[in-house]
Amino acid sequence: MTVRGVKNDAEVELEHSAASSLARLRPFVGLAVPLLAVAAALAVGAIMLLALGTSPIEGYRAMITGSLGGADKLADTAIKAMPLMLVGVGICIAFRAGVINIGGEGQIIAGAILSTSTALLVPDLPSAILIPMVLIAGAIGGGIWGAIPGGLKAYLGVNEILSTIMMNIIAAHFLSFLLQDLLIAEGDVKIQQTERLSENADLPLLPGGTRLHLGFIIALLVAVAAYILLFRSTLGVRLRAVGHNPHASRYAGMPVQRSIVEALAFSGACAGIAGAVLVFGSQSHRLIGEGGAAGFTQSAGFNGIVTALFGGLHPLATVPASFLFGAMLNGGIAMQRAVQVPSAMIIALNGVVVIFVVGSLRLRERLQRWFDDRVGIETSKERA
Amino acid sequence: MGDFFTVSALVVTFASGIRLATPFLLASLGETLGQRSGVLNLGVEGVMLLGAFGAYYTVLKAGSQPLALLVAIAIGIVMGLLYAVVTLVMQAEQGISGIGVFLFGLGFTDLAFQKWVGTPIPIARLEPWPIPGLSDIPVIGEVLFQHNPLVYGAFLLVPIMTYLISRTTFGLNVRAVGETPEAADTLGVSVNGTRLVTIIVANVLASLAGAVVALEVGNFQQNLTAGRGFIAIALVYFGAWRPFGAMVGSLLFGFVLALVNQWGALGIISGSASSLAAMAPAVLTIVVLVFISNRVGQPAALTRPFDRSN
Amino acid sequence: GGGDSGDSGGDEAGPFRVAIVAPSADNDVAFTQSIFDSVNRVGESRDIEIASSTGLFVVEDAASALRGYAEEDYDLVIAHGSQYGAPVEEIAKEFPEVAFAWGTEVNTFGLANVSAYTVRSDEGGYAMGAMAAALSEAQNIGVVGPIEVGDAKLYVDGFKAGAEAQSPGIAVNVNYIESFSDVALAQEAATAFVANGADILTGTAQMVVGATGVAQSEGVAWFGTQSNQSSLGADIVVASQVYHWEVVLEDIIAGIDEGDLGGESHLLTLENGGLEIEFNDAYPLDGAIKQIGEDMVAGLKDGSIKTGQ
Amino acid sequence: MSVSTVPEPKPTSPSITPMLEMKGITKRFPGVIANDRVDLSVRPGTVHTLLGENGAGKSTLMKILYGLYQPDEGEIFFEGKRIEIMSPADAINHGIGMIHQHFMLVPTLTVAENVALGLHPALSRADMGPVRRRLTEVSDQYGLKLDPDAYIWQLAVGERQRAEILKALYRDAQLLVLDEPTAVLTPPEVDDLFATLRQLTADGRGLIFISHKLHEVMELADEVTVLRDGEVSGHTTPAESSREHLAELMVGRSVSLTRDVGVSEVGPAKLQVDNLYVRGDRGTDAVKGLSLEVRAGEVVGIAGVSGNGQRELAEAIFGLRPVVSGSIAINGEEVVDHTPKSVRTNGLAYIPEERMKDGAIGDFTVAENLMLVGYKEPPFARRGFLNLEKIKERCTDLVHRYAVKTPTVETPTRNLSGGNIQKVVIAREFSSEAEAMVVAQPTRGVDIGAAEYIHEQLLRQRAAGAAILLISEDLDEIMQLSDRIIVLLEGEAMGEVMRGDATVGEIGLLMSGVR
Ligand SMILES: Nc1ncnc2c1ncn2[C@@H]1O[C@H](COP(=O)(O)OP(=O)(O)OP(=O)(O)O)[C@@H](O)[C@H]1O
Ligand SMILES: Nc1ncnc2c1ncn2[C@@H]1O[C@H](COP(=O)(O)OP(=O)(O)OP(=O)(O)O)[C@@H](O)[C@H]1O
Ligand SMILES: [Mg+2]
Ligand SMILES: [Mg+2]
Repeated sequence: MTVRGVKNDAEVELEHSAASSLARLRPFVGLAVPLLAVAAALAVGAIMLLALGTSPIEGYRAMITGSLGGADKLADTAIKAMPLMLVGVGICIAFRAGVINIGGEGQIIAGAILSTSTALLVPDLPSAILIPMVLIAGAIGGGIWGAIPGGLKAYLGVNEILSTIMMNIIAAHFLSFLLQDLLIAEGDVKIQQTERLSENADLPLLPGGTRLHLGFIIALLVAVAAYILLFRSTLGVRLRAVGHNPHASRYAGMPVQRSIVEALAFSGACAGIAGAVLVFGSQSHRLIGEGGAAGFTQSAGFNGIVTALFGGLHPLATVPASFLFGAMLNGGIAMQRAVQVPSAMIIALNGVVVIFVVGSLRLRERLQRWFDDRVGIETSKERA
Repeated sequence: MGDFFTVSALVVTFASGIRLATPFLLASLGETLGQRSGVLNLGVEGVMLLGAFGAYYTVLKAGSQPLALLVAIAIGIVMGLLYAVVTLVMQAEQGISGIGVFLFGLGFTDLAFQKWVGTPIPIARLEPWPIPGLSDIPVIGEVLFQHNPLVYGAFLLVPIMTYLISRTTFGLNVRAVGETPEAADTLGVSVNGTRLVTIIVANVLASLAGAVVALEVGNFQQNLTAGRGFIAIALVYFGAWRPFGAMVGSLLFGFVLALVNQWGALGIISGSASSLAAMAPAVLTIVVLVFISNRVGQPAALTRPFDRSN
Repeated sequence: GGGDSGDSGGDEAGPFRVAIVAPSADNDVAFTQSIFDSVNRVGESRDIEIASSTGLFVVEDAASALRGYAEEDYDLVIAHGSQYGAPVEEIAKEFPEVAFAWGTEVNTFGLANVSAYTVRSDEGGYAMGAMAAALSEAQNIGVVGPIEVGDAKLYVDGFKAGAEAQSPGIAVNVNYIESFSDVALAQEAATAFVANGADILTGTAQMVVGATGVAQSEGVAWFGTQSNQSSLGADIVVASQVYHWEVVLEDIIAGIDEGDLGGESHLLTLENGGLEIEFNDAYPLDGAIKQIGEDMVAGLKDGSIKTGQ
Repeated sequence: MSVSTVPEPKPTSPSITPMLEMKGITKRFPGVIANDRVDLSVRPGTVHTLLGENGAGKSTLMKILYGLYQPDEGEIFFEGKRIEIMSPADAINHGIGMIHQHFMLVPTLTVAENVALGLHPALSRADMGPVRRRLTEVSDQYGLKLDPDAYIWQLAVGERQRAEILKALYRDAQLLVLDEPTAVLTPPEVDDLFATLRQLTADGRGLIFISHKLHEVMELADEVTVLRDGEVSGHTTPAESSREHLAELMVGRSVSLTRDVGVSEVGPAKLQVDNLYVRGDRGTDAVKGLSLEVRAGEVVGIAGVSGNGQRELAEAIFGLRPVVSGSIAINGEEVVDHTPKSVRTNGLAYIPEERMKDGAIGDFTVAENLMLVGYKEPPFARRGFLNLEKIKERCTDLVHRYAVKTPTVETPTRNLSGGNIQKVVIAREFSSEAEAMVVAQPTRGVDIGAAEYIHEQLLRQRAAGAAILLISEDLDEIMQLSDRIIVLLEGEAMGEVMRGDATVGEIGLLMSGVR
């Protein structure tokens, strides 16, 4: 390092101690900046609430108690966080491998379709076999739905942003087709939903008397697995290398094209598991297509991207990030109920939070780099 | 069950295809310019919704369609400035802030509609302006020259945008800034200034695209644009970052939608088959892309913020 | 307050508290608006306090809202969406002292605190289909549908049957556009029908505002359903089939007043007045055609006419 | 100091009044003082050379002059007046031009369009006609031949450089900064460039010239300023100095500029290329019927002007480019499934010429880059999982053995200087124990201290019995290190000479097609 003391020793000493105490603030910055951004966004939301003629204080109080006040609420928040976490973790894998996966929605649907079909085909298998089977089926469904745009990108040069958006549309219509035809429940009123699926496939509730179910453990395990995959396995080295610099990866003897397919397949598999969890962990225990804009996916395919970026594309940091967004979504429903604002308000607020948080990330990065440079001074001084 | 291969059915289909293509075209032309300068805006859908609501509300209250377009333009400018602050000043990840804009637009327009309008009250729809002479040509006249002025305007923008990008100094700056912003900077071209302009134009066109939907429908509903903004972005890639390519993509998408629709109307497809048919535009887009190699064309600095000190 | 089940609403001085959870907006001129209009009509004759959570197309979110209202001891919690069945079943079990109403369905899960309600939308559809067939000079009618399921399918099938009963051989083309919300596509569907010679249009779900716009500018007659759609085009709306859920709600509320929280399944029909064909006074409908409609309604009421559903 | 109103004395007698003076320039980056009270003055009609190791602060000083960075302290005087340069536009307006170390050209635009950038108001028609005409004038005047309508991506490196110079001359730059312009040029191209530069000084323009090549400095410079660790460590002229002296000023110790290569024992053939045909990017044959053989313990040099098939040859050998016909054998076995992976498995290593693009991953840590090839081998990984302890051990060892200057092995590689990134690549490839290796442009853009080190390592590999194919446009490097030299012209071998059998001149002749 090209560092020399142009200052006198006292100055250096001063700077040194100031630097080391500043450096201690570094982890704090990583958390504080996005949290401040959320606070700023909520302030904008408060203005909107005032404009609607409701009390922001009351609204936000309902939001907080509705998402964090008590074991039941926390459990509901965790339930909301699950699909975000699963999709987000998958997004970490894809983005780190340099692939922009906008196809979470479609991959959730594909996972849900395949896992539902599995449960419909072999409903009588014991839980210990059926539950892993439907989860794996979900992963396979989502994985295939990710691998297709992956293959198109790797071997045919089709831009993945484009193809994953198209794959979302295709999946949504395919689901609608199945729920009018092959998978629709018998009944007088034709509702776009399947039969109540086999009880053997219900994700069991976790002890504690809340509605929190096995899906939560699965989401956490997937996050840990993705962390190990990315940072502790040779495959992870390859995927990240390809993401950062495909040229150098090719020169190093790595199969670049295959890596792209694998990354999107893994990413899709995580979303596919989310699809299975959304079906078998739901209170309806069936696959429902509401024909609405987001349907049963709860828009997790999109929100998961935001969550992953919020977590700095780190699978483990995506876990708390999902919680934050889960709390916001869940609290939003409570707020809607408490102060009687339309649900549109929550969607708009969600958008504002996304904009503020993403806008703050660069600031966080800069501040962190600034802290790192302080530490850099320190290390080089120590070496000298 | 009707017969599709009659002249009148084909005329209906093609004319409808052109109408359906118009919002795609406007939005994708704007996004093409934006991306050529290196800025991705995934928020097109949100801005479309805002433009749609603004135009609808203006006609509802003031009864003027020209004024509605001005309002849509103003909304586009405001959203453009906002997006510029987020992406140029704060240097936020462009794709994600776009999703934020989408969510905001989706929620806010619904909120505003419920609060200020309440129930979908019809407004005057855009009237077709048949072009004298040309509109009388059999078949072709009916397909091409009996549309509302915004349709003509959108298609007229294709050569204008092409000229702007490839023949003006501004276009030169845009291309340079989207490809190698550092090089443009060293020659005194303002990277963020250029991007600011393209962002505003892109947002204005997205907002107008939404206005077209609202004024053609003559009404408003929650999520009026129904995902058209996302398709428009896809069409930019489809068109390999060229205005003409965006037009081909928009027309293709519009025609396939119209075709599926026409077949539905004639009873050629019915029941659950119509959900399979609804996939057609998306499937076709992917299939076409497999055959068109559009590797070339993506601006090298797309989504990369510019910062001189880096 | 549902402390002891006997007096949960009636005798107390305060208003009767109703909570509504519904998938789309309360002003959609369609399904969701119909329940709000009906509750408001109930409110004309007694003191009612309404809370609502709308736009909850995600079932899990609706569940969350339902549970919240149950916890807050509402006198009646209405789950207005057939997809909300599973959460209603589960939450109703948890809160046996809260009354729930669920529609559109017939199943009460055998729970004493759940009322189910649904509507024979095919009946009104049948009567309007007959009128439409009589009105159509071109003998060509276009129907814009969302997705071929549920209430929408019931209405469309009834409409078609009515039209064909009135004039066999008439062309009734149905286009399900695969979306509840794509207004522009509904508009193009209507445009295609008109271009192909249809002189009468109908349709169901919230995206029909796209189709009514076309009907208005093309001067083509429109038949509405779910809510009174005269506001969408004073010149072209002939009649609307309107859901009067208050017929059911009054029953349910009367029961609650007496301590009976539910357990029954209710049906809106022409016969019990829950379904009504409301004519648009501004539309100059030929008396003979109106008579056809009224005859059909009478026949459906006394059972001499069947819709085929 | 007065503004000179009288015309500058021309042509060759340099004015005494400096056109540029930079005084006490200090620039700090977080954790680094890149420039420390640097003084620099340039007289019109002269070449002022800046010398210094990688990271000494040369580019930073020039970026300050061009308005890309703002100095923390210090003043700039131009033609006698104190000026503030807030942006490149200011610099251009003052008549300062800069050829950047990394080309600042838009590849998808034509030469004329690149030149025209920023010249005209945004809302005008981009009329290339006048630009093209003036451009032709300027290029004729300085012998910088270039098609104004060619796209930059179509141009060879030397031509791109000409485009860069034309950009500055078109704007009539009076002071021209050239940051390592020769790093990527072939000897004939360097000669052409120097001719142009002399013409520029003859016109009374001032030049600041940065290079790591001492013989160029001796040839071209009127004055030399040497930077070390951000500070001026010496100021001299070629007449008063020597290459050895300059090297010492730069590095702070004496550097041996000649190498004793010694003899090594030659073994069996490790890399054989037989009648090889390869196509270039434009679909024409880039390598035509080339045959060669590299034996264990031998360095075979490929000399030639760039663009004569060197890159295609290297890429074909390494499985990065399809072979049209002919064969390639490694360790006596013909390579069948020809991918970089299989080639590496067969025992070939590769040091690509573009280290940042092809050799290393900037966002990876030094350790990750060092393991980019061997990460899957035990003991660094078992059953697909990494052993981070072992990896760290190994990388720390490599960093020490190859003298890579980095704070830790966990430092992102992009924070290293170019020379040190090159060392990382070399450490990785040389430590892979491959029996044969292709080494392309190993010291391009690297300072003399690092170059010395890299050459030593290369010879050590040779001594250990490796077969090395050395591709370089630096004839000195080729002549010094190679046991045999093959001259490549238009994809064909013009001839093969043994060490010591030919002079630079003779090889230069071969390179230009004279047998
Ligand atoms: N943008 C920057 N941010 C932080 N530090 C920088 C930046 N640019 C340069 N530096 C630091 O300044 C020092 C001088 O860098 P500079 O680019 O001026 O070196 P140089 O003499 O041009 O080297 P080379 O011969 O490699 O081109 C480097 O050691 C580097 O650490
Ligand atoms: N953004 C940055 N942050 C920190 N250091 C930087 C940055 N950009 C450049 N540098 C430093 O500037 C110095 C020179 O950078 P430059 O880009 O000139 O290197 P190069 O040309 O690739 O390598 P070489 O040293 O071979 O000339 C390096 O030491 C590098 O570490
Ligand atoms: Mg430099
Ligand atoms: Mg350098």
